[in-house]
Amino acid sequence: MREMIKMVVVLVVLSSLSGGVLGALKNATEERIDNQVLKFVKGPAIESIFKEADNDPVADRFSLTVGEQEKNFFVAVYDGNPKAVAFETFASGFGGDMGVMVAVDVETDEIIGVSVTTHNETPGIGATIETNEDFKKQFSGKPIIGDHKVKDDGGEITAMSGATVTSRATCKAVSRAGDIYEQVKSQIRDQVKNFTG
Amino acid sequence: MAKTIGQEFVKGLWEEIPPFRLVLGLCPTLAVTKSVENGIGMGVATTFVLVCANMLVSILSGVIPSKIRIACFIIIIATFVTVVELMMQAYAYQLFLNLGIFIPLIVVNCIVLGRSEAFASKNKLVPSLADGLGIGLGYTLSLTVISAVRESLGTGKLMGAQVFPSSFEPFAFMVEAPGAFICLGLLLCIMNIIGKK
Amino acid sequence: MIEAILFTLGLGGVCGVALSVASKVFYVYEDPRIAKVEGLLAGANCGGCGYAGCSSAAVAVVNGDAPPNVCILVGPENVSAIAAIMGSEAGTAEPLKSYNNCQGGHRATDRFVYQGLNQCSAVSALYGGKRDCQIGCLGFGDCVNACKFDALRIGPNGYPIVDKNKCVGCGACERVCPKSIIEVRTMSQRLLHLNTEDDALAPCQQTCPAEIDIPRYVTHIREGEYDSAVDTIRERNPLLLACGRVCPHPCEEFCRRSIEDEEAVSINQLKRFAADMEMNTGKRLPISKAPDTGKQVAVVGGGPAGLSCAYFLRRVGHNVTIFEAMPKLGGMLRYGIPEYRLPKAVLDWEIEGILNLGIDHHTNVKMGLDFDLGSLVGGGFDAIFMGVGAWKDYKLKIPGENLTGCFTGINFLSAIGNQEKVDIGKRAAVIGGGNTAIDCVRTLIRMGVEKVYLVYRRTRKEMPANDVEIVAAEHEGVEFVFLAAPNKVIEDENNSVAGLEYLQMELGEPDASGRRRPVPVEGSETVLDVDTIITAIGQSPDTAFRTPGTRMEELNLTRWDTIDVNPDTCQSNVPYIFAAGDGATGPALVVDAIGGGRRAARGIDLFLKGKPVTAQNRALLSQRHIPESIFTSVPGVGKTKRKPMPELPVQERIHSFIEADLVLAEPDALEEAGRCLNCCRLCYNPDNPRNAA
Amino acid sequence: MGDYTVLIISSILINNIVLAQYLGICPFIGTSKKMETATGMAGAVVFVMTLAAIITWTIDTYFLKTLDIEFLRTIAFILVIASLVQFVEMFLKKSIPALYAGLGIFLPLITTNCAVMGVCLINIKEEYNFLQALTSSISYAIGFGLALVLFAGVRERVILGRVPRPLQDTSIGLVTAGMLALAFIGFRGLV
Repeated sequence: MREMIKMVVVLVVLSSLSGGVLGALKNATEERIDNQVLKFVKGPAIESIFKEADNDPVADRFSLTVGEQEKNFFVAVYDGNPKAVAFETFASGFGGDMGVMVAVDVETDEIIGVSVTTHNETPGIGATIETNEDFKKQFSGKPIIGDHKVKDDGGEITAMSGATVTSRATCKAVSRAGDIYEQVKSQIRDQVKNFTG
Repeated sequence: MAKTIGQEFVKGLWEEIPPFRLVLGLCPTLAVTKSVENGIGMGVATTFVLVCANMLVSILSGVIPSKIRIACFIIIIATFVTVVELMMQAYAYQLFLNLGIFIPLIVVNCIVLGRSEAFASKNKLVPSLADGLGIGLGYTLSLTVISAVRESLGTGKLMGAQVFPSSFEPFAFMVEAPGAFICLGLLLCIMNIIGKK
Repeated sequence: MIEAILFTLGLGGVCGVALSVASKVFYVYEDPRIAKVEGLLAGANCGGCGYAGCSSAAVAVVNGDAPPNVCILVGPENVSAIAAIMGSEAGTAEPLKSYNNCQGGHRATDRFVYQGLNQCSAVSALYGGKRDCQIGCLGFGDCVNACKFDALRIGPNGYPIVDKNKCVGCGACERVCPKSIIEVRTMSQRLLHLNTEDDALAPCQQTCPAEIDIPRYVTHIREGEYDSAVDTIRERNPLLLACGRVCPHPCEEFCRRSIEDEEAVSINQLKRFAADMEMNTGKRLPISKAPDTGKQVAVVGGGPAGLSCAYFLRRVGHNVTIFEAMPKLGGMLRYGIPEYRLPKAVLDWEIEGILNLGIDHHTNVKMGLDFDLGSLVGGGFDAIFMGVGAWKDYKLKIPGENLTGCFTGINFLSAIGNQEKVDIGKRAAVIGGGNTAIDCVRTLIRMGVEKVYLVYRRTRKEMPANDVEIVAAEHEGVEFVFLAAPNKVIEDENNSVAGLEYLQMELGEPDASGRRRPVPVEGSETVLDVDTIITAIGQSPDTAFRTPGTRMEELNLTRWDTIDVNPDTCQSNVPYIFAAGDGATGPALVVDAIGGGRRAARGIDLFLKGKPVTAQNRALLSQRHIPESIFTSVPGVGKTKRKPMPELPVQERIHSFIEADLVLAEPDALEEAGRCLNCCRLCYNPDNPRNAA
Repeated sequence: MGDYTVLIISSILINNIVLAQYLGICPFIGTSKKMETATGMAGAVVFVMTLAAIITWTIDTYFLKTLDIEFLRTIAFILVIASLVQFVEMFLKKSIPALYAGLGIFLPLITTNCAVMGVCLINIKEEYNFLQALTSSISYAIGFGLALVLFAGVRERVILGRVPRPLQDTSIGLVTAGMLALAFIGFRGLV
């Protein structure tokens, strides 16, 4: 019995020590890891929109609670003037959820650019959205708030040939972005001021 | 036990070099050796875990009851694996993505557990360190060699530089699973020929 | 961070508690060495050793199936530590050596022409190989290829030859051999191995109750390797000098040479020749033994069964103490067999050799009087072997049996053997037809008795005594009175014997044993004029050892008062008591007792190691022959003369107790050994190689 | 339902755990020398993998994710798997000795079988729900068993061939496995 107790104690002490050490390490590296994750996962999408930004939008970010979710907003500074944010929304594509990064000019509420972060679309058809700049450019300059639709559904966006579902999903995601933006617009404007390149 | 620290270190590089002499740790060996970069990364990660686990085990070997020693070793190893996982996420995210689930799987790599049990639990700190370092570097070396063979034959490139003339048609299958098995089998055969006295 | 600590704490706790509780709840007994060995293995469960994880490998090591260096991860210190754990038990710490069992080579016929791969494993996949023999060597040398130490080569006869100096006992050859030709065993494993259906056994070896490898030692003798011959015999029989003299050699009855030739190979004489060679050099050959196990075994009775059991137990590493009721060890060999058949000096020399292995003995202590079961168990003995023999003579149950001048066979012989003065007269009658009776008459002749009768109620044909002995007795002038049933002993005025009245008998219908039952003839009373009568009509064990109040009382006896044991393991109904020899079987041959002692040693060894005490798998036991090995004709064998056994001339021998039978001279022995066909199950060496079978 | 068929086929054949995902190779090489051992091991793996996947999925979903300590996944999974294996081993040894003799002796080998841990991690990574996780782990285990049994069959024949000495044993084993993997590539067109 003594031996058993000793065994359990050693096991418990060791495992909780390990938990403590790892917890501490996790705390210490959490921020950097988040940065890394965002940089590698969202980074390429953000960079493709904010090509001319002065700052590193991945590092300069803030988060807000939208509905029940925490959402990251990436701030882009142009000429020392924080004027745009980008954030991610999701919509169901052909192969599951598709992530779309939407960048908005906070002063004019117009879309600056749209890019895809994660998707699971059919290679060669829907997946061409990664590189199809012509399709994505259609959103630039449009007001963020409001419904975005492809032409078949009575909207203004020309769908990618053969990839209507993917195109629709993109529109849907952008529309959702509009909803979110509308909800937290004032908070975004407050927060953005803190970033001055 | 007449071995000096130097010998403990060197044996891992030739006499007991895994996975050739010690036929262990095959899964990561096969899985991550598609490119030299990944091979080295995996090797270094394993070395780190090996060295740390060896050191800690040799320090704690007096305290751990023998019946649950395996469980304790597993906790120690898992802790260090998690450390590697976190650090890699923080500082080498691309590698983290490439190696994928094989990082957490270092914990079930028999080499690590085997060295803890077979060597570190019975030896002092310094020899354990030398042993861990030796075996770890040996493993890294093997992984590098295997991945160099596979990458150069499979893609015609090595670390991004073209090693074969462009007229060379890469054996695409070398970077696939069958190539991994066959390549390792043949390298093992070569080692057997060299090792035969 | 707090969550992390709490979670791991909880997880560790749950796992630890669950496993601790499970280890109690689901506790199953295991050999404690398994845990010890497992503790020394790497615990990585990598499977690199080919076993399913470290605990399987540990089980394999403890069972002797895997060498201590099985783990590919651990270093030499652990290997030697494992070897040390195993070394405390007979088994792996002894050097494992490879042995080739098949002497056959190309002697067996081929059933078909094989042109496939030159590999044993390949040919054995095809109907078990092309050879006619189901067990024999296939001869392609897979074992040679498997050996990493160059210890094997294919000899000129096409079967593998082991270089014992190079063999490390790794077992690689045994694993690749599709037959069981190559066996890697420790000495202990070989010593305690019983003949099995799969062994390469000649008919003689199948017959020998002690299972001696006869063809092997005869081959040794033929090649002049007398020491090896002695070693081979000693693997099965520690009493080779005694057996070489007194054994009625049942083996010779199944000698294949005797099927075609007039007489069998003189196997027993060859054994005696080899044994005498050793004794006459005066130097004892070393007898190897396994490391001590620390277990204690008491052997009660220092006769052939007890000596044999003690010898084998000692060689496999157990500590043995012999308790003997008589003043000296040897049992019936000393007290039942007269000096002229087995000189005491020879017996002393042989017993001394056995005791030299490190066996303690106490004489003049009788179980039930001087000690009992309680004192043995209290004395720290882990198992007890009962080799009490059969020392109680049967009574005739006729009037006058207790008069002065009446003796019983074993009492008489043991008194003589003990060099006591026995008051005998001038004319003597010995009643009985067994070896004891013959020993009595031949002893009486040598004691100067003028007229010696042997009274037997059947005819000479039914006499159970050895034929050689009967012939020798006839030569020495004994008068045989057959078909005579003693009726009463006639008494004179001094309460002494004045004569023996017997009824004439005639043979009636055969009884259950197949012998014709003697029926008395009415009114045929005849009186033999004798003054000494010895009744030697059989014996049973003396059961005085069953002291009341001990567990001995629970010991089951048969209706003949012998100890009831499982004949395969010699274990009695009391698990730690084993028995063999006359005390378990009733009066039988010395060589039966020796074989029984070895079987008991095997049973005791299993018992002491905590393994199930069961019969060996596919063991032949109780002289069951392998049917296919018993031939009716042996082509290619011509007639050769057996070398006669030299003996003292009758006139010389009847006046003294000097040994009557002499040993073969060396050239004769070599020639006699040359008569051996070196048989195996199917193969043999014919005289004329062209007629090879 | 169609999704599950696809999941099953891809887990068993296309993404075969050993031959395409490089997991569980040590026991794959170690226990494939004899058919008997291979079938025993295959059975044990199906059993443990399913059990482990259920438990680790539950722990991940209800503890790690809710407490936001997913970084402890490695340590939690390995501890759970190791304890589970040991527990099952003791349980079988005591309660169902017959099954223990057949499967149980292979259990310890599974502790360090990266296939088990690997499948648990894949289930989490692919964000399967409970039923999907269960299906995939059973299918992966069957895939492991299939590969192991096929491989053992081939290896039993290989010993009859004349293999050059340096190539013998593990070396030729790996090359054989390579051929088998090549054959499995053929399944890729299935889904």
